[in-house]
Amino acid sequence: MTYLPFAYPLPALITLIAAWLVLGMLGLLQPQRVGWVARMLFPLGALVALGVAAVAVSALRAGFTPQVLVLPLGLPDLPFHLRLDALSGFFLMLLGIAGAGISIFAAGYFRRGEGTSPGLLGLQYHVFLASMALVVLADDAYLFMLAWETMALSSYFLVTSQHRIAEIRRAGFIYLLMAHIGALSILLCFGALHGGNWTMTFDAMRGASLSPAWADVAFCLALFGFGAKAGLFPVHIWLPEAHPAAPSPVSAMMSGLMLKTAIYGLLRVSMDLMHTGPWWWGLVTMLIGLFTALFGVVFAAVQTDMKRLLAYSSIENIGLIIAAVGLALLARSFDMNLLAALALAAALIHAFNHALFKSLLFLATGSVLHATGERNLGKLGGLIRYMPWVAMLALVGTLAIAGLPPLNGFVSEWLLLQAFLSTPAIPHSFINMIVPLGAAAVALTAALAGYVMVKFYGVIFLGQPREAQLERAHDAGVLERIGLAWLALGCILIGVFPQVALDAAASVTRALTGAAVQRGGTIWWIAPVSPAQASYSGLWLLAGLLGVVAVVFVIVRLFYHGRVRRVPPWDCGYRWLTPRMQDTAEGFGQPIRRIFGPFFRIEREVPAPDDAQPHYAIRIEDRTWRAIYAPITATVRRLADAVAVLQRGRLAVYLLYSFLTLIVLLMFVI
Amino acid sequence: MHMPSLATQFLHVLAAGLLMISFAMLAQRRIRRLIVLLAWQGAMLSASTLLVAITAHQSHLYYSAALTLALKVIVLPWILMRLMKRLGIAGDIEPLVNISTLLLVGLALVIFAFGLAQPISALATTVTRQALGIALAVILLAFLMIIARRKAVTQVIGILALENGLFFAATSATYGMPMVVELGIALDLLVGVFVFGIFFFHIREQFDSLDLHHFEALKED
Amino acid sequence: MELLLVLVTPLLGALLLAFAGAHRRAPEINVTTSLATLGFAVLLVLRVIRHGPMTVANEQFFVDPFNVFLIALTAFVGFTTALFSRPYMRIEEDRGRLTPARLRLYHSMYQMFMASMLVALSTNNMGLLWVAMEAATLSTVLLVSLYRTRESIEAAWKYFILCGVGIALALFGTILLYVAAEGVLGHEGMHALLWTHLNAVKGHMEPTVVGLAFVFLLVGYGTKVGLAPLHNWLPDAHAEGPTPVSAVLSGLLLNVAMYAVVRCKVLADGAMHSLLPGRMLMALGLLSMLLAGFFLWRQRDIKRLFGYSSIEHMGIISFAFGMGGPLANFAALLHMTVHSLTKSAIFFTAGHAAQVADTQRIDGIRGLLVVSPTVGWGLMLGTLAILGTPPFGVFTSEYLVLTTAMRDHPRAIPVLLIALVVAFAGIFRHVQPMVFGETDAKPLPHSPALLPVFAHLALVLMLGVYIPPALAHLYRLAAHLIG
Amino acid sequence: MNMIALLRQLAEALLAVALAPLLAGWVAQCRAWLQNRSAPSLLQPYRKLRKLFHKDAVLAEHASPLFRITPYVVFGTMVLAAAIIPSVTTDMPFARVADAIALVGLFATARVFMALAAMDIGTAFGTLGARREMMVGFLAEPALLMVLFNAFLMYGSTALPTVVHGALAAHGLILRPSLAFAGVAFVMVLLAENGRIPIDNPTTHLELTMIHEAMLLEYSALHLALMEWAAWLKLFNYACIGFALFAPWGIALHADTTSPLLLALALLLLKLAVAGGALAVIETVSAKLRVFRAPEFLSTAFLLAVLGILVHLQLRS
Repeated sequence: MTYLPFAYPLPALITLIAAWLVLGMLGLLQPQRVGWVARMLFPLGALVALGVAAVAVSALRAGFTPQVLVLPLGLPDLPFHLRLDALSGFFLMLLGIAGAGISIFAAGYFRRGEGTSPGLLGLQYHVFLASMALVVLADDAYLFMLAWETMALSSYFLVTSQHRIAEIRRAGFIYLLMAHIGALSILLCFGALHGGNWTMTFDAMRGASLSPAWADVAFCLALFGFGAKAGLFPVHIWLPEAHPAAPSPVSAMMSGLMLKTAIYGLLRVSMDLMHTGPWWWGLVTMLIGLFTALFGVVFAAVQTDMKRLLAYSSIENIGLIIAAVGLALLARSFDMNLLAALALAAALIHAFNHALFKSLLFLATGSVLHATGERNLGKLGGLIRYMPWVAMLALVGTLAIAGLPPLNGFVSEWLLLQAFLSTPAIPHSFINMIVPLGAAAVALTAALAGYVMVKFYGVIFLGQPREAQLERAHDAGVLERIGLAWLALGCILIGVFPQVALDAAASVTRALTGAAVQRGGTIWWIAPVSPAQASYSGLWLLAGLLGVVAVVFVIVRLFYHGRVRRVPPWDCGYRWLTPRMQDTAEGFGQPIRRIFGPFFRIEREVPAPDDAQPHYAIRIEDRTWRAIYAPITATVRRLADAVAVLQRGRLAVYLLYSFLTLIVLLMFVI
Repeated sequence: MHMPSLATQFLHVLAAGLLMISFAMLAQRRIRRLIVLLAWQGAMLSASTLLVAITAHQSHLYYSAALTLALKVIVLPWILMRLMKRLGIAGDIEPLVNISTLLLVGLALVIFAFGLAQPISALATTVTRQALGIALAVILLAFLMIIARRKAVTQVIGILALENGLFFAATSATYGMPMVVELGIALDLLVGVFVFGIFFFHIREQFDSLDLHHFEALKED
Repeated sequence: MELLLVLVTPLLGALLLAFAGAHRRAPEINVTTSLATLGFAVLLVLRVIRHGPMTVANEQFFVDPFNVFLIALTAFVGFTTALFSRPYMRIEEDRGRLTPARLRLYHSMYQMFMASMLVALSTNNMGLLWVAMEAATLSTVLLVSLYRTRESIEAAWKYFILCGVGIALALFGTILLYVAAEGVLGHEGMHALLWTHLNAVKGHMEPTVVGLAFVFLLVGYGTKVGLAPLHNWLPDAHAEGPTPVSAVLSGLLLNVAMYAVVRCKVLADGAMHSLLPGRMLMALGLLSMLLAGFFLWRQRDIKRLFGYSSIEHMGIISFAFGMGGPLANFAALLHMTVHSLTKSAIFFTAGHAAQVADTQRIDGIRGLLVVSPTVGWGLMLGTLAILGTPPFGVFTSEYLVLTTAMRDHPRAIPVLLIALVVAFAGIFRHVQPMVFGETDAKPLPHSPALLPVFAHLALVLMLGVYIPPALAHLYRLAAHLIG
Repeated sequence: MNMIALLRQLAEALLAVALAPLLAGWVAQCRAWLQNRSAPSLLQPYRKLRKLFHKDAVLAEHASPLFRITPYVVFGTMVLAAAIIPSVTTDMPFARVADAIALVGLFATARVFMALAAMDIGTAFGTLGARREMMVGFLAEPALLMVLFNAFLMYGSTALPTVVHGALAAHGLILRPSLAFAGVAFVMVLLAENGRIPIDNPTTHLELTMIHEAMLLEYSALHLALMEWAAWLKLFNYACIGFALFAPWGIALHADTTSPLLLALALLLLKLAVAGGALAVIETVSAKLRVFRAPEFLSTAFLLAVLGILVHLQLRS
């Protein structure tokens, strides 16, 4: 490790981040030339991302001492503090690895004439990346907030890059507003955290001793603020609006990377900056997380827009991660460090996995969008024949996000379940009763995720094309394929060598909980608690599966005569078989709609039996809109109308105000 | 210091006069009469200033008195009169709804003002400290008048009355402000009246009347 | 020396323009004068940084860390506004909204206004301060009514009467202050109104009298600051005056008035030994923020919108000053700076935006990015800056205010939050559709002068990530001075 | 030694593959008896396989590669599952590869592939079957996991061998009420997962009620053969899971000597016979539910399993 960037990781990272910004600036030289911006700068950006990941990994070695750096910027008495420790290292690694894939894909993705000019887009894109990296590295409240809001701002501009479309503007507005509210609450959280001594560096906060009341306030503010960014229920509403509105690489970054910064923030504040809190912190967090997960997946199942579907699925995954964090906090409050470490590891690894497969899927939808110009599931289908590459790589992502062995999604869910199963040791009967239900919720969510993903993949790529023009769809370009393949490879590798991910997480858990889940012996085993309790080997599973399949294949080939006829499928006795006979997206989601009816606000339009042109329409709404947000908006409007009474244009009345103000204030003095 | 009681009594008389005039202005409907009252107020003001100057041997108050006389008794009223004539509204009558209430409110204000002025009078070292309460009352009454009036001109007159109150307060509480300040104030006052004058014409040509009920276009509707 | 130059230059400019104001080159004269003022102001700053505070003209004028950076700021924004008004007024003239005579009035009054503000900032004499404030009012009244439309006249009249009355109250406050001071400094009046002397003896002044004085001064100058509920003149004046005037009103005049209030608060704090003055400022500040927030929500006129935003920010500033303490004062001073820079920049772009769309109605302005990207981006970035999103400097001060309030006045936090959030939504829901979307408007005849806009925004951006040590030092000294 | 263990492993997997059709045949026979029909031969399933392997494969013209590899994947997963589940002995190297949770994951993989393949052709029935299968799946999976968690809470492990060890270590008869809940839940899940009455009817092709068959409509010849075989294997696997959890008696803990193995094998056959009979009885006495009653059925199972957990936690303390 004498190699220079690893000897001085922080300066190296700063340089790389600066390189991102420079690349963004360079884009403005010839903002209209896609060749220059996309084909030239974005691949470089991807290289930088790889560099970031490489340096970050070095921070995950066992026995790595946190590095601190102070830049001569920022407030006069609060210069920018940066710190690279295991936690930030882990999230930087996530950022770098997934970011590289996305950048490569984006290099092939961006075209001219789509809203903002490529150069500007490139600038916002790289500022977005850089700000996320800074969020993770920040070691004082000011720099953190600065990077945090810059992140929100740049992503806002990326979301609204096609600002001519009304609902994209709306999505952008909601997004920025929620982001701002969340940021304010985080800011106040820091305001509470410094605990009397006015130094706002994280180091000072670690040292500060808070009264229980202030600690509770700070935690709730943090949970709300970071939850608003992560998309926790009920402050999730911006997410399904903003993610579909953005260009696909941006959706991938927001879903895959930006949401993770919220997880990072919550971990940093609740487990690093603050001391161990009361058990209800963990419980509340866990319950909110679980409900969010269930909520997200149920809504994902009934979506008809492929990107909205993925957005809701992001809500689900975030919910699972937060639930794991909550479990970790819970265990921590009972000083069960090993359990805390296990839950935390599950959270971290799931965050990493989600970054990989969610980016992969969003990018795939991007390719589909470019190939077909369709986002509506009802107008897609059968693309596996026209874009085999995307289909194949998307399949990996689909299986991974569905949590199927031997891919990575399963690993983290497995760890999460193991963590939930270890809770009966908690010395608190009430929690003992609740947590198994949590395990049940996780199981249900995971199973529903499978349902959702079958719908996603099946409706887009399988079956017959639902529209004629889909047959002209073309496969993605080389750069896009590389990007997708990179992420898919990540999904497979982590699935097959879970121990690697576990080791990476271990250094974080050691730093935050003081414990680490034990190695499962060799590299292809994980047995977090003990081999007797549970063990899993993705590699052997894959090997076994492939082996059996191969053997069966060979045997069949040996004994089977191998005659295969290609014929039109059976048309069930009709005269012909049209694509419209397949399930629509709505149709596929119908069971969920029936079973989870209370979740939704459904408006149906059922045609009359004697209708000449029968038309069936269904709209499914999120209840939170009417339950929470509509009333708030209405109240603000009413108040806005109310205050207007104060200003009716009568000069005499205005003078009266001054007069009364004078009198009232005088009353105070005498 | 020794204090000729007679002068003080004179001062108090003048102060009472100022207060009376303020009430009169509050109730006065005719604009020409208002201007006359304003001039009278100015006269009393300068007289009182002169009196203070004599009794307290404050040389610079002589200038102040002269200034007041020139400005408030002669120049401003004259300008206003000319304006009224030019605008042809000298004889106008401004409708005032129930004056009695207005006067009652005025009375309340006077009480409030006197109460407020107590500690200050206690502190002040001038021969005229008791008059401060009256000065404050004059100010508040002028304020009330501005609020109650509906015509541009009368509002201006109200502001000028307010200025008079302020001058009286200054002289009675502190033997007047430093000269430079007094000059500055006077200058501002003069310019202000000119500006008002200009405005009257703009308003007239835009709204062809000086009633302020036109002035309700800018509002939160 | 520099100080006198700073004060005299605009006066001369005003005189010169009073005659040559209608000349074809008048705008250039205007710019040059402002530039000269700026130059001298910079020299002044350097001198103060080098030699510390000073008083001139037998103590009638003085410079200390508190007012020196405001003087520089005023000179700077005055200069950039002059730059901006060149093309802007040309366009207005082309559109036949102004005659040469009016332009003459405009130019001379502009310099007059600058002069009066600089005097108000630099005088040591509370009486002169009052005189200067009144002069500023008079000059701006004429500027606001420049278009001579019914609305502009109405706005100017309301402005005139409200501020006239307010300022009169301030005068009474000054007199009371004098009374209180005399008790300590004796009759030889010259010194009894000098702030430096008052500040020296503030501990011995009679509390009740000073308290009364402070109330009158607060209500008086507070009217000019635009604190609710004394703010009613502000939106009208901002909306109906020419845009450069709106820019300097928001960017400078409010600051100057706030400066006066703070000077008085310092004395009141010292004399009353109570938190009352601070509490009053905080209360008015919160009220202003809250009211402004809800008013913002319902605006239809772009300049009116940002007028209310100014009220909100003045609320923040007075809240911060009210909290007191080095940190909050630092924040307030910083906020004065960034607000005036940002807000004037916004008014520049808003003015051009209104010219592009040929209307000030918000729903008439659409798709600025399409028709003239620079204006669009200027407005968008400026708005985001004023809304307190990083990395702009407004965020820096709001960050300090919030973190301070969180610990010291947790009860104020909910109000602050509601006000900030409502204001954010209120402004942004109006600005976003103006900047984005489609439009069929034509580009401007003269190329808009957006150099000032981006210069301001660049400065604000810089203050967001890096506050030069010298400036920070000034702020610290001033904050300490205010206590 | 290790070689031998591997061979043993292989042998067990093959045993499962060989026995699965027999179990299916046995169940069919019992049903026939119970319904007073003349029963088909016990070897009927084997004949069916032979027949299918001799037919020509007929593929839809636009069937994608996914459609063709699915049968192998599904069959593979089932064989793998068989290798993991301790049916005869717990002493097997491969058992450590995946614990019970991973086992559920494996079944899920098979299900997802099946559903995708069913959607590939794009016929009305294919998608219908896929949808219903996934619906049953997402309800059955958690229920199954909950059942397994019961065992976990008792024996502190999700690894089936450990569970078996734990169960057999307890000498004498120990009544575990929570296990009763879990057992009922497990049976319900088993019925649902294997396309049995009352959720599905393996013998019907009545369009509107079928689930599993609807997915296989487009398959023929060898593909169909593999699919059917996989289905029978699945039933076999579930049965073995059931034995491991609720009736572990006789499973050989140490496989170094042959006698316990033979005993275990014999007992396994016995258990299978009984289980098959019981299954037949259940299927005979109960009627097929409407598709949308299925959720209620399965959520009942889920509920029972969770109740089992709670009861256990309550009685433990």
